[in-house]
Amino acid sequence: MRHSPSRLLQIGLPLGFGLLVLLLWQLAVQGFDIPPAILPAPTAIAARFAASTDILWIDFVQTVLKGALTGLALGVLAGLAAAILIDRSPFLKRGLLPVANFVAALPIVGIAPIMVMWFGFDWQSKAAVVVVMVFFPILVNTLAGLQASSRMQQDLMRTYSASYLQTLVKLRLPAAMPFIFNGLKISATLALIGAIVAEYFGSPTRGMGFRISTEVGRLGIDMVWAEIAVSALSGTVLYGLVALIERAVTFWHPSQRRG
Amino acid sequence: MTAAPVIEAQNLDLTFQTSDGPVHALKDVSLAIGKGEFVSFIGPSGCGKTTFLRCIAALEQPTGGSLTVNGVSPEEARRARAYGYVFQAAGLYPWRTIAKNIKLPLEIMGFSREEQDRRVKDVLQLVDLEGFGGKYPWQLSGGMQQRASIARALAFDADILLMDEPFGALDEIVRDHLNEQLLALWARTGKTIGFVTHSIPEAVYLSTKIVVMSPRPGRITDVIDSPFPPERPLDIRDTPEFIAIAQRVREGLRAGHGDD
Amino acid sequence: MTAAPVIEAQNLDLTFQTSDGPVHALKDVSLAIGKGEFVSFIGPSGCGKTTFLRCIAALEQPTGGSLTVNGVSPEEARRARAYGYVFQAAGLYPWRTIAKNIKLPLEIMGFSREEQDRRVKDVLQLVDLEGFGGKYPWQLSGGMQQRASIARALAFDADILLMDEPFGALDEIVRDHLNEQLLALWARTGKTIGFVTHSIPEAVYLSTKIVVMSPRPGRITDVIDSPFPPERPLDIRDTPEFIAIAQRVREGLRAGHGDD
Amino acid sequence: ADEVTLQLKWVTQAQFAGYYVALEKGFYEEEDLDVTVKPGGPDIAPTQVIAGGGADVIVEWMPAALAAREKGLPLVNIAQPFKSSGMMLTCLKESNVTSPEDFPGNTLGVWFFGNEYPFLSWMAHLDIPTEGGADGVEVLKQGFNVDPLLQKQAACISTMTYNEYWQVIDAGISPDDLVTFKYEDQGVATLEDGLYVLEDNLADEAFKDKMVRFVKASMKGWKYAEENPDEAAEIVLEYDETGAQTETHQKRMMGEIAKLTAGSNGALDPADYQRTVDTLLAGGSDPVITVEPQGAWTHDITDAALN
Amino acid sequence: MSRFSTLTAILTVVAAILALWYAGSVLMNRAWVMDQAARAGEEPGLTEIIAATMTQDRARLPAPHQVAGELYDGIFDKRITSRRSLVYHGLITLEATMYGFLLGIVVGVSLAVLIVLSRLADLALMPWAIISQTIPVVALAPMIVVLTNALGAGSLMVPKAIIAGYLSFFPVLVSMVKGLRSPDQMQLDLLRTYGASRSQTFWKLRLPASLPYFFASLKIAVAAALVGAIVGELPTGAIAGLGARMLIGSQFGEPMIMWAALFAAAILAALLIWGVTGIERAAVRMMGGRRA
Ligand SMILES: Nc1ncnc2c1ncn2[C@@H]1O[C@H](COP(=O)(O)OP(=O)(O)OP(=O)(O)O)[C@@H](O)[C@H]1O
Ligand SMILES: Nc1ncnc2c1ncn2[C@@H]1O[C@H](COP(=O)(O)OP(=O)(O)OP(=O)(O)O)[C@@H](O)[C@H]1O
Ligand SMILES: Cc1ncc(C[n+]2csc(CCO)c2C)c(N)n1
Ligand SMILES: [Mg+2]
Ligand SMILES: [Mg+2]
Repeated sequence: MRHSPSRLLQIGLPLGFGLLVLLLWQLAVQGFDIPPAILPAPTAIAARFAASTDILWIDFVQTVLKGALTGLALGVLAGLAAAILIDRSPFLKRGLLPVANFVAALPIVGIAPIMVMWFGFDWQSKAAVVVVMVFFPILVNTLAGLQASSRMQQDLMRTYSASYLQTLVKLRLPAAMPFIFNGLKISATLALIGAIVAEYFGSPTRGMGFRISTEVGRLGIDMVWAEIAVSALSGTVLYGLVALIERAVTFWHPSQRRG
Repeated sequence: MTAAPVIEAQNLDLTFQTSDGPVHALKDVSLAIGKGEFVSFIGPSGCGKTTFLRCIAALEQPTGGSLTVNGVSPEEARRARAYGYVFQAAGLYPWRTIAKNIKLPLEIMGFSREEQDRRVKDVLQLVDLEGFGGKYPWQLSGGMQQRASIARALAFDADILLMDEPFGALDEIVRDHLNEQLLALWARTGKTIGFVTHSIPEAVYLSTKIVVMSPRPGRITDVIDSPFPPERPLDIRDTPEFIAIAQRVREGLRAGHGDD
Repeated sequence: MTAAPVIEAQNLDLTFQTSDGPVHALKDVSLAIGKGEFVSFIGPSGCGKTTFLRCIAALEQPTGGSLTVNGVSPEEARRARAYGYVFQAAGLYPWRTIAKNIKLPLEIMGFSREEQDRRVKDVLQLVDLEGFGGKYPWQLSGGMQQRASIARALAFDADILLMDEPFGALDEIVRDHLNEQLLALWARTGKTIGFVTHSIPEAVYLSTKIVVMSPRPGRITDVIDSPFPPERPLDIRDTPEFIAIAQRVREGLRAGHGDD
Repeated sequence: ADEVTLQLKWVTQAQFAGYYVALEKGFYEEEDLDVTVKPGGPDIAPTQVIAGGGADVIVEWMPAALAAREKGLPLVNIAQPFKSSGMMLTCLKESNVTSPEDFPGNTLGVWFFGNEYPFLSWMAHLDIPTEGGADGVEVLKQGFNVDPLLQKQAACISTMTYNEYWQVIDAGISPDDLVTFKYEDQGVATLEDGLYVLEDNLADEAFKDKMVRFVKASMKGWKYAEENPDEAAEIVLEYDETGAQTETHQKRMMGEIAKLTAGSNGALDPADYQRTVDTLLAGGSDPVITVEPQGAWTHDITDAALN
Repeated sequence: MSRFSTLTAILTVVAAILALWYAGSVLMNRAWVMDQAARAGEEPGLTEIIAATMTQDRARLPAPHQVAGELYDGIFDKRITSRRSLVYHGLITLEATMYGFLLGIVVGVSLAVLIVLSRLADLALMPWAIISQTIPVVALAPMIVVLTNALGAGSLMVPKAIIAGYLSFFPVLVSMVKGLRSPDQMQLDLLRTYGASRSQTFWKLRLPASLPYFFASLKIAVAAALVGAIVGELPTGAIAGLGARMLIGSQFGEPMIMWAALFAAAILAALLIWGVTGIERAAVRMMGGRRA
C-alpha cells in the first residue's frame, strides 16, 4: 500500500489525462461547431504547430533563450549575491528584509512598460523585467535558507574556530540549498510569464508575446495556441530541469530521500 | 594523576535575558578541573549543565566571575582550537559522507590532504566504523552516527574533550559498549574530559569526579570523587562501593529536583 | 494472578519487503500473555519489539504463524477497541487542548458528551494532571505530555494497554516517578500491559515477565519471570534479588547484541 | 426597441464621435434602437469580438477586415464613414530621414494587432524588406504610446494625424523638428474606420432593417459632429470612462477627424475599395490578401439608409 | 530595544532607496533636458538641469515627490466615485482579487483533497497543476473574456476573477497537499488503534493538521490573485482597475498615471497581505497555536 508507483504509471496516467482532455476538446469543438476564431481544435493547433516550426523557433530563441533565461540567470545571481551581502550585516538584514519581503509580494509585472521605456524594445528589456521578478523570491528564500542551519551546527563551526567564509561554504550554503531551489522553482515559472508580458509593451517583430498578441489581432488563434504549447513545454522542461538538479544537489534532504 | 587545573571557574555567573524576565542559568559556580581528569556533570533538566560546558567552549559569555582554560580566556582557547565538542545530537552534516564529516574540522584547520585521510582512517577505526566512511549519515543507525560525531571531535586531537550527553539517544547495550571505549581512549590519551549525562550509573562508571547540579538558579550542589582506577571492567557497577556512590548521587539529585 | 492467555502468539513470522531485500523482523515468535500480566519487551534496536507490539494491535500484518487476542484475530480485537496504545513520543495533537486530546478516542467511539467529560476528569486525576485540561500540549513539560498521552490511552478503558517506550525521552527522576504511578495503576485496574523499554532497571522493576529479544532475525531469546509483589517501593532496586535479575537480563541482552 | 451592440476599434475618443453623438442626441432612439457602444482597447480585436458573438457590428479598418475574411470570418462592409486615411509615419528630423528612400537601415515603429497591414503593403510597394539588415528596415512593435520616438529608440513611428502626432507635439517637440509621411500622400492609403457585420446575418431581413436604421442614425451623428466639433468633443468626454482624455486634446482630435469624414455620406466608394484591395494584393512575396475578395461590401444598407 | 532599531534600520534602508531614486531621476531624465535644450539652442547650467529633471510630465523616472504627489492626489483629493480616483480603481481591482482569491481557495482546497484521497488523482492531476502555471495567462486572458462573454457573463469581473483564481489556486493546492499529508505514520496509527473510519481520520486529523499550511499559503495566494486581477486588466480592454490604469497611462502618454497606479497596486498588496496575516494570527490563536 505504500510502495511507489511504477515509472509507467507515473508517466502514463498524467499523459492519459491530458489526452482525455484533448479528446473532449476536439469533440466539443466539432460537436458545437465552435468557430476557429474562438477556439481551434487540437488537430488544427497541431497542424499549425507543424507548419510553423521555423517561426516558433525564432520566437523561442527571442523570448525563452534571450529574454527569460538571461534574465533568470542574472536575477538568480544577483539575488544570491545580495542575500549573502545582506546576511553579513545584521543592520541591513533587519532593514532590508522587511522591504524585500514586501517587494516580493508586489505585482511586479506592472514594471514591464517602464523596463521597455528604459531598456529598449529588444530582449534586454524583457530580461530586465525577469531579473526584477526573480530577484526577490531568490533573495528572500536564500536569506531564509542561510538561517536554516541549526544553532548546534553553527556552534560546531565555532568550536573549530572556522572563518566566516569557511562557515558559509561548508555549512550555511549547503544547508540553504533546499530553500534556494524552492526559490528557483518559483522563479522558473515566473521568468517565462515576465518575458512574455513585457513583449506586449513593445518588441521587435519576433518573440512569443509579440506573436500571441499579433495573431490574436489577425484571428490566428491556432498560432496563439501553438505558442502557448511552446511556452508550456519550455516552462515544464525548465521546471523539470531545476527539479532534477535539485534532486542531485539536495539528495541528502529528507524530502528527496526515497523509500 | 591530577595536575595543574586546566579549567578553572571562580564564582561564575550567567543570566539570560528572556522575554519572561531573567533566567539565572549559572550562579556562583566554582570548579577546578585538572589535566587528565574525567569530570561528569549530572542534574535535572535546566540546571545549567549545557550552559556550563558552552561557557568553557566560549560558545556562551558568562555575565560574572572568572573562567580560564589553559590559563587563558575561553575565547583565546577556542581560537587555539583547544577543544573538541560533542553535542547531544550527532549533528553530522547530511550532505557529507561520514568520512567527509570527520574531515570537516581538518579541512578548516588546514591539514594536508594525506594527513586528513590518515586521521580519518585512524579515528574511524577507533570508534569501530571502518568501512562506513563512504556512507551518508542517514544511512547509519543512531548509535553509529553518534560514534561518527565522537570520531569527528577526536580527529584533530584537541587536549580537552567536551561531551554534552553524547549517549543520550542510545540503548543501554550500545551505551555500555561506548562507555568502555571512551574509558579506554581516555586512559590511553590522557585527555581532559567534561561529560554531561542524565544516567547515574554512567556518571559513576566513567568519572574521576562527579559534579551534581541543581536548577533555579543553576548551581553546583555536590562534587563527588570516584575512587576507581582508570581501568574499570563493566561489572564494577555491581560492587557495593559503586552502589554507594550511585546512591549518594541519586540523593543529591533528588534533593535538587522539584515535583516533576 | 496469571489467568487464561489474553494474547497468544505461535510461531509468528513477519518479513518486510524492502528495496534492499527482505528484512526478517520477527521469526518464530511464540509467547502467551495472561490476563493481568505486565510484560516488558527489551532488546537491542531493530530486534522487532515495536513490530511485535504493532502486530498485536493489528497495525502490522504477520506473514506467518498465528496470533490471537482475546481469542479472536487482532483485526477483530482492534475493531472491538480492545486496546489502548501509547507511542514512544507523546503524539498529542497540538491544535487540541489536553482535555480535547483525551476526548479524541471517545469522540471516535461515540461516547455521549457527559460520559466524555466524566472520563476525561477521571483519567486526568489518575495521571495527576487535574487543572491542566485546558492547556495546550506545548504548554506542558515533556513528562506531563507523556502522562497526558497515557491518560488518552486509558480513557476508553481498554483491557489491554500497549506501550512502546513511553518514557524513553524522560530524565531518570521523572521516569522513576512515572514508573511508580504506572505500577499503582496496573495494581489497581488489573489491566494487561505490554511494555517496550530500553532500560534494564525499568523492565525489572515494572514487570511480571521480561521478554528479551535479539535482532536479525528478530526473535525471543529469553523470558524471565520477575517475582516481586505488585506493590514495589523504588528501593527494591538496590536489593540483591533485583540486581541478580537485572544481571540475567543484561547477559541475555549482551548475547543477542551484535557489534553495534 | 431593437438592441444593437457596436464594438469600437479603440478607446472612447473623438475618432468615434459620430456614434456617441447619435447616442447622446437620441438619433438611435428616434430609429427605435437601443444601442450599446463598447469601447475597444489595445488588446481588443473587433474581429474576434464579432466572431465570438460579442457585437452585432464593428468599427474596423478595411485591411484587417479583408484579412479576416480571407481567414474565414465573412465580414461585410455596410458603410464607410471615413473617406480618407489619417495614418502616417512621423520621424525625428535629426535622424535624417527625408524621404522613403532613407528608410533602409533605420528602425520604424509599427502598430500590430491588425493595424500592421497598411505598413506592410507600403513597404512591399517600396520593395523594402522588413526583416532588418542594411537594405531593409528594422520593425519595432510599437506599444501604445510615442515613447520610442521621444526616447530615440526608433527613427520613425506610426502616428494618426488626429492622435499620436499631437502627443509628440505635446511632449514638447515642435513640428519643425519632425518629418511626416502620410499614407494618403504616398498613394498607399487604405480605407480606415468602416462598419462591418457578419455576412450570414445579412440574410436576415430584420437584422438588415436594424442596420439600415443604425447606419442612418450613425451618419446623422457624424454629420452633426462635423458641424459642431466642440460639442461633439464634449459629448465624447462625457462617455469617456477612463477619465484620462482631456478637452483640448479631444477638441483638436475632432477637428482632425472631421477632415477625414468629410466627403463621405456613409456609402462606400467602390473606387476607394478597389484602390485598397489593389494596394493589399500587391504585397510582393507576402501580400496581406492573396485573392481578390468577393462580396466584401454591400450598398444595400446605405442605399436604404440614405434615401 | 530590538523593535526600535528594526524601525531605524528599515527607515535607513528606505531613505537610501529614496536617495538612489533621486539620483536615478537626475541621470535618466537628463538626456531629454539636454535634447530639448539643444533643439532650442540653449546651454543650461547644472542646477537648471537638475531642476528640470524633477518636474517632467513624461519623465523616464519621475522623482519620488512627483509620484507621491500624484498618489496623494489620486487617493485623497478625488471623490472615491470619480474615475480619476485611485481608490475607485483600487476597489475594482480589489473586488476581482477577492473573488479570484476565493475561487483559488475553493479550487485549490478541493483539488488537494481529491489528490490526497485518491492516488489516481494524485498521479493524473499534479503534473498538470504544475504545467498550468507555466502557461502565460496573458495569452489566455482574451480568450477567457470571449468565452465568458459567449457564455453570458456581461462584465469583465468574471474573466478577471477567473484569471486571478487561476494564479492563486496553485500555492493553496501545493500547501494543502503538503498539509493534508503532514500527519506522520504514528498519528495515523493512533487513530487506527481507535478503529477510526476514513472520514473520521480526515476530519479529526488530516484537516486540522493542514490548517497551518493552509494559512501559510494564503499570503502567497492573495498576492498571486492580485497579480492575476491586474494582468487580467491588461489585455482585455478593461477601462477601470489599477491594471487598466497602468495601461491607460502608458497609452495616453501620461506616465504619471502609470506610476501612480503601480504604487497604488503596491499599497493594495501591502494592505491585502496585512489583512491575511491578521486572519492567520487570529486563526492560529483560536487553534491554540503558539506564537513564535
Ligand atoms: N539561549 C538561552 N536563552 C535563554 N535561556 C536559556 C538559553 N539557554 C539556556 N537557557 C536556560 O538556562 C537554563 C539552563 O539551561 P541548560 O541548557 O544549561 O540546562 P541543562 O542542564 O543542559 O538541561 P538539559 O538536561 O535539559 O539539557 C534553563 O532554564 C534554560 O531554559
Ligand atoms: N515498515 C517497515 N518496512 C521495512 N522494514 C521495517 C519496517 N518496520 C520495521 N522494519 C524493520 O524491522 C526490524 C524490526 O524493527 P522494529 O521497529 O520492530 O525494532 P525495535 O525493536 O522496535 O527497535 P527500536 O528499539 O530501535 O525501536 C528493523 O530491522 C526495521 O528496520
Ligand atoms: C497595440 C496597438 N495597436 C494599435 C494601435 C493603434 N490604433 C488602433 S486604432 C487607432 C486610432 C486611434 O489612435 C490606433 C492608433 C495602438 N496604439 N496600439
Ligand atoms: Mg543540556
Ligand atoms: Mg521500536
